[in-house]
This record gives sequence, C-alpha cells and structure tokens, in this order.
Amino acid sequence: MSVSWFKYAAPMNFYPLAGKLIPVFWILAIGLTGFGLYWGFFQTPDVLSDQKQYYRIIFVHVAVSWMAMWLYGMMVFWGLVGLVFNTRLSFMMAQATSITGALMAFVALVSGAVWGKVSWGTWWDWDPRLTMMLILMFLYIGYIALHSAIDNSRRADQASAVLSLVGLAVVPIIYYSVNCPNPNECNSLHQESSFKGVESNILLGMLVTALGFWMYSFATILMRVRTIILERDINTKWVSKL
Amino acid sequence: MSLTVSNLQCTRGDRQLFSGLNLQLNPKQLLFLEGQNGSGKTTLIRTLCSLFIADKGEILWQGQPIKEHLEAYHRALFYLGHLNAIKGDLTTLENLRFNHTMSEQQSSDDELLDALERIGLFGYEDFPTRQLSQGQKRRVALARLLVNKSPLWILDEPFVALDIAAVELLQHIISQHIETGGMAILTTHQAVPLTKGKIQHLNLDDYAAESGMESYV
Amino acid sequence: MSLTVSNLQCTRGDRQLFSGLNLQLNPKQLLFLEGQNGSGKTTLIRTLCSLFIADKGEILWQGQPIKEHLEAYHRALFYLGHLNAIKGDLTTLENLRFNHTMSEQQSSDDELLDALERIGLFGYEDFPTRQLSQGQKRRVALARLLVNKSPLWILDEPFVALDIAAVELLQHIISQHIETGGMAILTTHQAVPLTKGKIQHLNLDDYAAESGMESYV
Amino acid sequence: MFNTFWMILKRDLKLALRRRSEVFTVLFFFIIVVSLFPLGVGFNEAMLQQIAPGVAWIAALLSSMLALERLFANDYVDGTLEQMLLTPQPLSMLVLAKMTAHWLLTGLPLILVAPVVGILYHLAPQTVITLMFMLLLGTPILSMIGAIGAALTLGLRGGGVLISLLILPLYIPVLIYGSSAITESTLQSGNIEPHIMLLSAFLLLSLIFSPWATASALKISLE
Amino acid sequence: MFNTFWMILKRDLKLALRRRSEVFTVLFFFIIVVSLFPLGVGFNEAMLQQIAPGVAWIAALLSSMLALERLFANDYVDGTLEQMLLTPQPLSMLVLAKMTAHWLLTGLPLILVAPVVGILYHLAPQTVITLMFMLLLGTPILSMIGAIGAALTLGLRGGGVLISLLILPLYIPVLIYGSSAITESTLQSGNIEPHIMLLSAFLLLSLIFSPWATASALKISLE
Ligand code: HEM
Ligand SMILES: Nc1ncnc2c1ncn2[C@@H]1O[C@H](COP(=O)(O)OP(=O)(O)OP(=O)(O)O)[C@@H](O)[C@H]1O
Ligand SMILES: Nc1ncnc2c1ncn2[C@@H]1O[C@H](COP(=O)(O)OP(=O)(O)OP(=O)(O)O)[C@@H](O)[C@H]1O
Ligand SMILES: [Mg+2]
Ligand SMILES: [Mg+2]
Repeated sequence: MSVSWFKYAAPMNFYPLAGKLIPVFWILAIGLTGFGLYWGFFQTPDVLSDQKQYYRIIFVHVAVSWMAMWLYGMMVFWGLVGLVFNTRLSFMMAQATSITGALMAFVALVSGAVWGKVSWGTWWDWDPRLTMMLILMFLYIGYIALHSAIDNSRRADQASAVLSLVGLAVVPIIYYSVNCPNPNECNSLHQESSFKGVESNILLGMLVTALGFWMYSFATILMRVRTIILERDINTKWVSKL
Repeated sequence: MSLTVSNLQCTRGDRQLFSGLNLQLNPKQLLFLEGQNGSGKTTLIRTLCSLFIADKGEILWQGQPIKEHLEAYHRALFYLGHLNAIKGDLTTLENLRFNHTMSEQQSSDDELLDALERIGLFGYEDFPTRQLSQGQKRRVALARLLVNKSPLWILDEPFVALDIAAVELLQHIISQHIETGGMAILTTHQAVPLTKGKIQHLNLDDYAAESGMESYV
Repeated sequence: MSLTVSNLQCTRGDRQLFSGLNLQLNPKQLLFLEGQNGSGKTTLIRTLCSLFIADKGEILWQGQPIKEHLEAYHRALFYLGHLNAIKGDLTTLENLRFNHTMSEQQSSDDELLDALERIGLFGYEDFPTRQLSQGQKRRVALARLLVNKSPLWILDEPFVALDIAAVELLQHIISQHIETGGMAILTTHQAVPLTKGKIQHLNLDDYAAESGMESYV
Repeated sequence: MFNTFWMILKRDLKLALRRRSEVFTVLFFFIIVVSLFPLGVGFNEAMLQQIAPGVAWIAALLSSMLALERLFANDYVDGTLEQMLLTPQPLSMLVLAKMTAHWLLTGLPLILVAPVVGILYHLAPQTVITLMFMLLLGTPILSMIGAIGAALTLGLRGGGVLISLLILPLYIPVLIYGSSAITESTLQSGNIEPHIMLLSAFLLLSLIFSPWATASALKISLE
Repeated sequence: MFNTFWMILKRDLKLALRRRSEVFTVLFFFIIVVSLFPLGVGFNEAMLQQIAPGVAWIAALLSSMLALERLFANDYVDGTLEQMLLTPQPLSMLVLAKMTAHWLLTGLPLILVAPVVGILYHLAPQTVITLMFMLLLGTPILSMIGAIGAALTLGLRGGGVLISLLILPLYIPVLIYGSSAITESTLQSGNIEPHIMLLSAFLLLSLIFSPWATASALKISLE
C-alpha cells in the first residue's frame, strides 16, 4: 500500500491519475451542488425569521466560507508534507489549493456583502466573522504574492510553505483577538453555535452544497496541479511524449 | 583529510549543467576548475560549499557526507565567491576582524594589521571600505587568507580586479597553503602559474550534459 | 576627431590621486591605462566620461571642452564600467536593444541577434539575464560593442569574468575598431596583447601625488 | 525626445509586468493599511466615516512612497542610470517617463480600488466618487514630488525611510486639500470647487518644476 | 554561542550608529505619520483622543516594517550572509542578534518618543504611560515576526512592499490588544491586565518560534 502511495507522489505518475479523477470530481460536484441548491431553493421555507427569500444566498455563502477556511488548512497541510518529505507534488498541491482558497474567500466576501446589502442595507460591517474572512483573504494573498515573486520554484515552494505555517500558528491568535478585542468583555472563547435554531432541512441543503463545493475544489485543484506539473516539467522526456 | 565528490549532477533553472562528476582532493593538492563562461564553475563551487543543492551525487569530507556534518565541514572550509562580504561602513580592520572571528579563528589585532599590510593595504586600516577601489576591496576580502587556518580553501575567481603585484602575492599565498598541507579549489580564466604541490585540472566542459541547450562560443 | 586632456588633477575624499596629467588620443590609437590597485584608473575614466568632476584641468573633444558640448560628446562616446547596465528581468535581446537604442543608434533586430551570436550567446536570446553566469552577463553588456558606431570607446576592465575565447574575441573587436579609425581607452590588469594600431601606455603610478598617503604593495 | 519618453516608459512598464505580483502588491498594501485602521480605532460607524478621507489619503501617500524607493534605485545599482546619463537623451525626458510609469503603477490602481474604502468605511456613493476624483488629481503630484526625493536619496543607505522624511512633509498640501474636499462633499452646502482648483494648480506647478528638479537632483547624486 | 550573539549585535549597532541619521529616520517617520493624521482627519479633540491609540500603533507597525527590509538585505547583497552561513555559528543566534538590533534601533526609540503622541493627541499622562508600556511589550513582537517576513523575501524585487503584505496581517493581534488596552485604560473601570497577559503570551511564543522560523526561512532563501 505504502509503495503505491509513493508511486503517486511522483508528478509523472500522478498526472494521468489526476486526469482520471477530475471527471469524477466534476460529476460529483455538479450533482451534489445541484441537489443542494435544488433542495435549498425549493424544499425550504420561503421565510427564515425576519429574512425573506434572500436568505437562500446562505447555501452558497456558507459553503464557500467553510471552503475558504478548510482550504487554508489543506494548503498548510500540503506545505508541511512537502517540507517534511521533500516531495514536489505536495508543494504543487499547496500552490493549487492556495488559488482555489483565495477565490473561495473572495466569493465568500462578495456573497456576504450582497447578502448584507439586501438584508441589512449595508455592504460591510466590522463583525468579527467578516473581519476574519477579510484577514484570511489577506493571508492567501500574501501566500500567492510570495510564491509568484520567487522564480526558483523550489525556493518558492518552501518559502511559501513556511509562511503558511507561520500563518497557521498566528491565525488562532488573530481569531481570538478579532472576536474579542477587549478581553474583559469575553467570558469564554466559545460563541453561540451558529447551527442552533437552524431548521434541519436548511442544514441539509447547506451540508450537501458544501460537499458539492468540496468536490468542485478537488476538481479545480487537480486541474491546476496538472497545469503546474506541465509547466515545471516542460523539459522532461515524459512531458514531451504527451 | 580529503574531499570526495562522486557522481555529482547539477541543474540551474531547467538546464542540466553537468552530471557524473567525480573528484578527489587530498592534502597538498590544488584543483583548478576550468570551463567556458556558463559551464557551471560557480554552481559547482557553491554546491561544494553546501550553498547550492545538487540533484544527485555525494560530497564527502573525511569520508562523511557534508550534509550531515555541516558544522565540522564549515569549520574546515574557507570560501570566497564573487562577493567580497565586506561592509562599506566598517573600516578595513573592522571588516577583517569581524569576518575572521565569525569563522571561529582567533588572531590578535597585530596579526590582522600585519595581514593587511602584507596584502598591500598599509595606511588603509582605518578607511571605511566603501572608499576603496575595486581591487582594494578585493584585497580586504583576501586578507583573511593570510590569517586563516582552515585546511580547505575554495575560491571563485580570486584574481579578478587585482593588479599584477597582488596576483603574484596571492599565488604565493596559495602555494604556501598547499605546501603546508592544505587543499584548494580555484576557478580562474587568467593563466596563473602555480608551481608548488600537486595540481589537478577539471574542465567542466567535459561534463556538460549531452542533451538540452548548450552554450556556444 | 581627438581627445585631449591637459593638466588634469583628481581628488577622492581627501586624497589627491594624480595631478598634471596630460594625454592626447587620435583616431587609430589605443590607450592603455595602467597602475596598481587604487591608483585612480577608474576615477580617471569616470572623469573622462564626465561622470566625475576633476579639481583642475581640461578635457577637450575635437578641441572643445566636453562640459560645454556634452550632448555631442555623449554621442561620440561609448562607456562601459564595472557595472553591466543590464536588467535581470529583461531578456538578453531586450537588454541589448534598449541600451543600443538609448544611445541613438539604429540596428535591426537581425543585426542585434547576430551580435549576440558572435559574442557567444546563441540560444540565450530569450533568457532573462538574471539567469546568466557572471561571464555571460558581461558578454551581454559587451555585445553592444559589436553594433556600436561611436568613435571613442572607454572601457574599464572589460576582460574581467570573460573566458579565454571571449577575451580573444574582445581583443579582436577592439583591434578592428582601432583599425577602422576608432579610438579606445582601456584599463586592465591582465596582460592582453593588442597588436593593431598605435598603442600608448599611461601609468597612473607615475602621476601619483608626491605628498600624502600612498599605497604600498 | 518623445521617442526616449516612450522607450523608457515601455521598458519600465514591461519590467513591472514581468513581475505581475508587483503591481498588485502596492494595491494590496493600500487595502491592508486601510483595513487595519478600524481594527485599531474601533468600529464606530460615524467615526469611521469621519476619518475615512484622512485614512484613505494617508494610505495613498504611504503606498506611493513605498514604491518610490525603487524608482531610480534599481537603475542606479546596475549601472543603467549612469549609461542613460551618457546618452544624448535629455535627462528630464527620462525623469518624466519614470514618473509616468510610477503613477501608472501606483497611482492609477489606487483610484480604481477606492470603492473598497467606500465599502469598508460605509461611505456614500457620492463621497466615493469625490474620493476617486481627488485621487486622480492628487496622486500624480505624489509621484512627481516623490521623484525628487528618490533622486536626492539615491544610493544612500536607509534610502527608503529617508525619502519619507524628505517627502512626507511636502505631501501635506495634497493630504489636506484631498481629504478636506471629501469631508466637504458630504456636507449639504459643500462646495469642493476651490479644492479642485488648488490641487490642479499644484499639479500644474509640479508638472513644470519637478522634472527639472529631479533631473538636477539625479545629476548631483550620480557624480 | 553568546559570543556570536554579541559580535553580531555589536556590529549591527555600530553600523547603524556610523550613520546616525538612520536611527533618527525611523523615529521621525513615526512622528511624521502620527502628525499627518490630524491634518487628514481634522482637529476635533475628542475624536483625536479616540483614534490616538490606533494611530500610534499603526504608525509603529509601519515604522518597524519599513526598517525590516534592510534587516538581512544588506548582508545578503554584499555576501556577508552567505559567509555567515558557512561559519560554524548557529544560524538562530545570528537571527536573534539581528532581531535584537532591529528592536533596539526601531522599537526602543518609538517607546521613548511616545510622549510626543500624547502631546499631539491630548492624551492624559496616565494614558501615555500605558501606551509606552504596551509599546514595550508589543514592539519586540513586531521585530520578531517581521524578521520572518524579511528572511522570506530576501533578494526579491519589490521586497519592501512584499514584506508588508506578508507581515501586516500577522501584526493584527498586537495592533488590537495594543490599542484596546490604551482605550481601556482611559475608562474608570478599566483593567488592562488581560491585555498585558495576552501580549506577553504572544511575545513569549514569538520568542520561542520566530528565531527558528527565521533561520529556516533564511536557509531556504539563500540556497
Ligand atoms: C461580506 C460579508 C460576509 C462575510 C465575509 C461573511 C462570512 C461568513 C463566514 C466566514 C461564515 C462561516 C463562519 C462559520 O461557519 O463560523 C459565514 C456564515 C454565515 N453567515 Fe456570513 N458573511 C458575510 C455576510 C453575512 C450576512 C450579511 C449575513 C446575514 C444576514 C451572514 C450570515 C451568515 C450565516 C447565517 C452563516 C451560517 C451560519 C454558520 O455559521 O454556520 N453573513 N459568513
Ligand atoms: N567614494 C570614495 N571616497 C573616497 N575615496 C575613494 C572613493 N572611491 C575611491 N576612492 C579612493 O580613490 C582611489 C582610486 O580609486 P579608483 O577606483 O579610481 O582606483 P583604480 O585605479 O580603478 O583601482 P582598481 O585597480 O582597484 O580598480 C583609491 O585609492 C580609493 O581609496
Ligand atoms: N539563477 C539562475 N537561474 C537559472 N539558470 C542560471 C541561474 N544562474 C546561472 N544559471 C545558468 O547556469 C549556468 C552556469 O552558471 P555558472 O554561474 O555556474 O557558470 P560559470 O561557469 O561560473 O560561468 P562564468 O565563467 O561566466 O562565471 C549558466 O549557463 C547560467 O545560464
Ligand atoms: Mg562563475
Ligand atoms: Mg578600477
């Protein structure tokens, strides 16, 4: 088993495998997202507390926000694997993840802003959750900027992996400080669970959509990894044979 | 005490520079690295100093891979590349003293002053080095050789910018180092006769990769 | 067409480098500037290019003070110093084209490509120059000589970092320039035989100020 | 003459675009600085609206200034600048081309991103438009005055911080009129025409004098 | 070991003091930025008092950051850094020494000059003392986190602005607690102990991890 894992750590072997996986993830992504959105739009109540139809943005918004956070973790994970095992492929995964992640953060901000505009009448509010998402996007941008500023790909990979690790170490502190700028007023770290009181079929819609976005992320990340592999190995024999 | 390199292969960008390179350097030996511009001399030298990582191959110092015994290897190594590693705001003497002490070698200020005088910087001890000419800056960097006790010297084009007298002096210094049991690796495009000790030549053009783009002259 | 320098005196910091320096350069003549490290060759060259201002003395181009006819003088001048004046992010060809066009000379891209090939950079036309070796960078800078039509070349240590083949080529280029009626001023510490045209030597050590600190070797 | 201008401008833009990241860096620096303020001063909406013009302008000054350091420095260390001095081209054309490139790369993007400030600081659309217009008038001044400072500090150690000392005080008129115009525009009886006139006059003045001053400063620094 | 630390620290301080101007530049940058704000946002005393902590901290972040670019860059371009890598000295000692020098040259002076902020923004003496104390706790964190960014961006074009993209978001906790502590201290019932605890914990954390992270970053950048 472990043998085959290491086999696929080589870009040369991973490339065709990814090629085969991508359609699978696309199908799953379209299916799940489609079902989730269908569920969300047609199987849920028209009014949620004082919100009107607008609240249906939640199905995209929440899924995208979750993805933005999870993908950051995934990016750090791949970077760490790359630093420890010195595998090029993990770094490529990290790089591909960063772009999808930044995109997710951006869409989260935009969908949130649109939502805010229609429900609160303001595009933006300095609410801890929103602020945190903005900072998360800055962290992604820093990662991407550093990676693209270095031409030596090995250095670019390692340097941005270190940056993401440092980021991961500081993120909890940022999170705490943003949520609780004045520690005197914070009784505990835990906020009210946002799931509380959400109707279960709304939750179902959200979860299925989120799963669909996971699949979408996998598909785009794999596609991006394939182009990265091609760019980097352009001069090798196996690529010229393609 | 010996430096052994086996089956080394280096790539810059996406060009393979050389592969299958072997060499063995023993005390009292001097190695001349040769090759046309862009053949990879600087890259090889930096690889030997652990400043650049090779794709393949091993570098052994006293039979042990340098990667795993970096500290010991660095203690035995003196490297000087294209850059002089001197601070324009410090004086000649301060520069020498700092660089020398950092490599964990002790010399009194008198010895250092003496070295500066021998290398032709008498009267410049208290000059900030930014006020020196190209060749004088190079001399400040090279003055370390006069007080250095490391067995292995790796020098990348050490003769550049030096005038004729200084080139001769440096030749003499290197010869003496070899004679007293040291080893040295040099690159240079200038023809410099070095007569003492056993001299090896390694021409990187011979190790150039067959495939891929090549440099023409 | 001639360059005349009379009674030039230069000071760096508070050291007088040389004084009472006279020289006359006519077409088909080559001037070798000599002198030990720190004798003031670079300073003299920069003074001749109007990049450094002398304490005393005059520099005349075609009988007229260069200070007052800077534009005409600059049109006639090609200078290359220690720095290569190339941008690491531009390709070899882009660098050559930009520098060449800035000096108001026109050449087609074919001529430029041809120059690059002759100087030994065939296959590197589209390389960003930051990825070149020391000697290759120098070659990019020197490629301008192959397409340059200025009568007066002033080169500060042009042979540095070049390999043997390139040094020969450059010698050939300079000889040809002299032969076809050009003038050149060079400094170099390497012994390079240049056989064509009339060769003058000027040793700056002879003009060193008597008083004040001197450098010893 | 104009040939030189185009050549240098084209080269500078090409160099910047070779590292696409660089253009975005200045932009994101601006956005990050703007979004740090609420974290530092609190989220009171009325207060944020009140400080927004000042904050936006100060962030603009700083972003413009940060990129200044490299305006001539890169060309200086690699010898390009001394080569340019030795060409028959007039130095003020060179300088003008470099200023233009600097503005296109650091001034223009700020104008385009100004609506973000509007969102973060709850500004009315009308105010955002005024902000953008004032930035359009003011940022070229920043580039032009900044170039003088960059030329004067060329090759000095600690250039970056030093420039800011020389230049920030000179930026004050732009800061004052730039931000007071925006505050004014939020008032019912607001009339920002005088602000526009003053900034335009300042712009014209710098357009006339700064290439010349920068060229002299360059000559001094290069000797 | 400690020898290395002292040697590098001494050298860095000596280098800085050879150009005395450099120490003052960072200081004046801080003062200028702080004094630009009232010009941009208006002179309402209550508002100035309210924004003072945030402004002081943001000016501190920026000053600290501006000097960061040169933390390793000078040693990098002249080859000193690669020489240091080839000495038997542990890299983390080098890094620690450089961080210390950076703090002594850019953090400490800010603390000493903090009373100026107090005067410009009409702060009570008690508030100024809190500000100074918080700066004392917070500025070393800035130097330490900043060093990681400086090491990562070593030798990259546009290093200065790039560092800010990487580092400014990481400075946020310092900014938030640093300024909210000061606001808190102006309240009757204010209790800044938790702020101090949190910043101290952060300081400790960076003291443990940042030399190590910076050393790895340096190794990566130098290869
Ligand atoms: C720019 C604007 C916005 C951003 C960046 C944003 C960001 C986020 C993020 C990051 C989450 C996931 C957080 C978590 O799971 O803990 C989230 C979830 C959510 N957001 Fe937003 N949001 C924005 C606007 C809004 C608005 C205007 C509303 C409501 C009117 C809203 C309501 C919610 C709800 C109900 C959830 C899901 C519940 C949950 O946390 O599981 N958001 N948003
Ligand atoms: N910036 C400066 N300030 C003060 N003195 C300087 C400065 N630069 C150079 N000098 C002094 O001027 C003298 C001449 O320097 P210059 O560079 O002209 O010498 P050179 O003949 O070109 O030497 P080399 O052969 O080493 O290149 C040197 O002795 C040097 O000490
Ligand atoms: N940063 C880089 N990225 C990609 N390729 C590079 C880089 N630096 C150098 N190279 C390439 O590596 C090759 C070897 O360079 P190196 O500097 O080792 O040559 P060298 O033998 O020292 O040449 P020289 O005699 O000119 O100093 C060159 O052909 C060059 O194009
Ligand atoms: Mg070399
Ligand atoms: Mg010289």
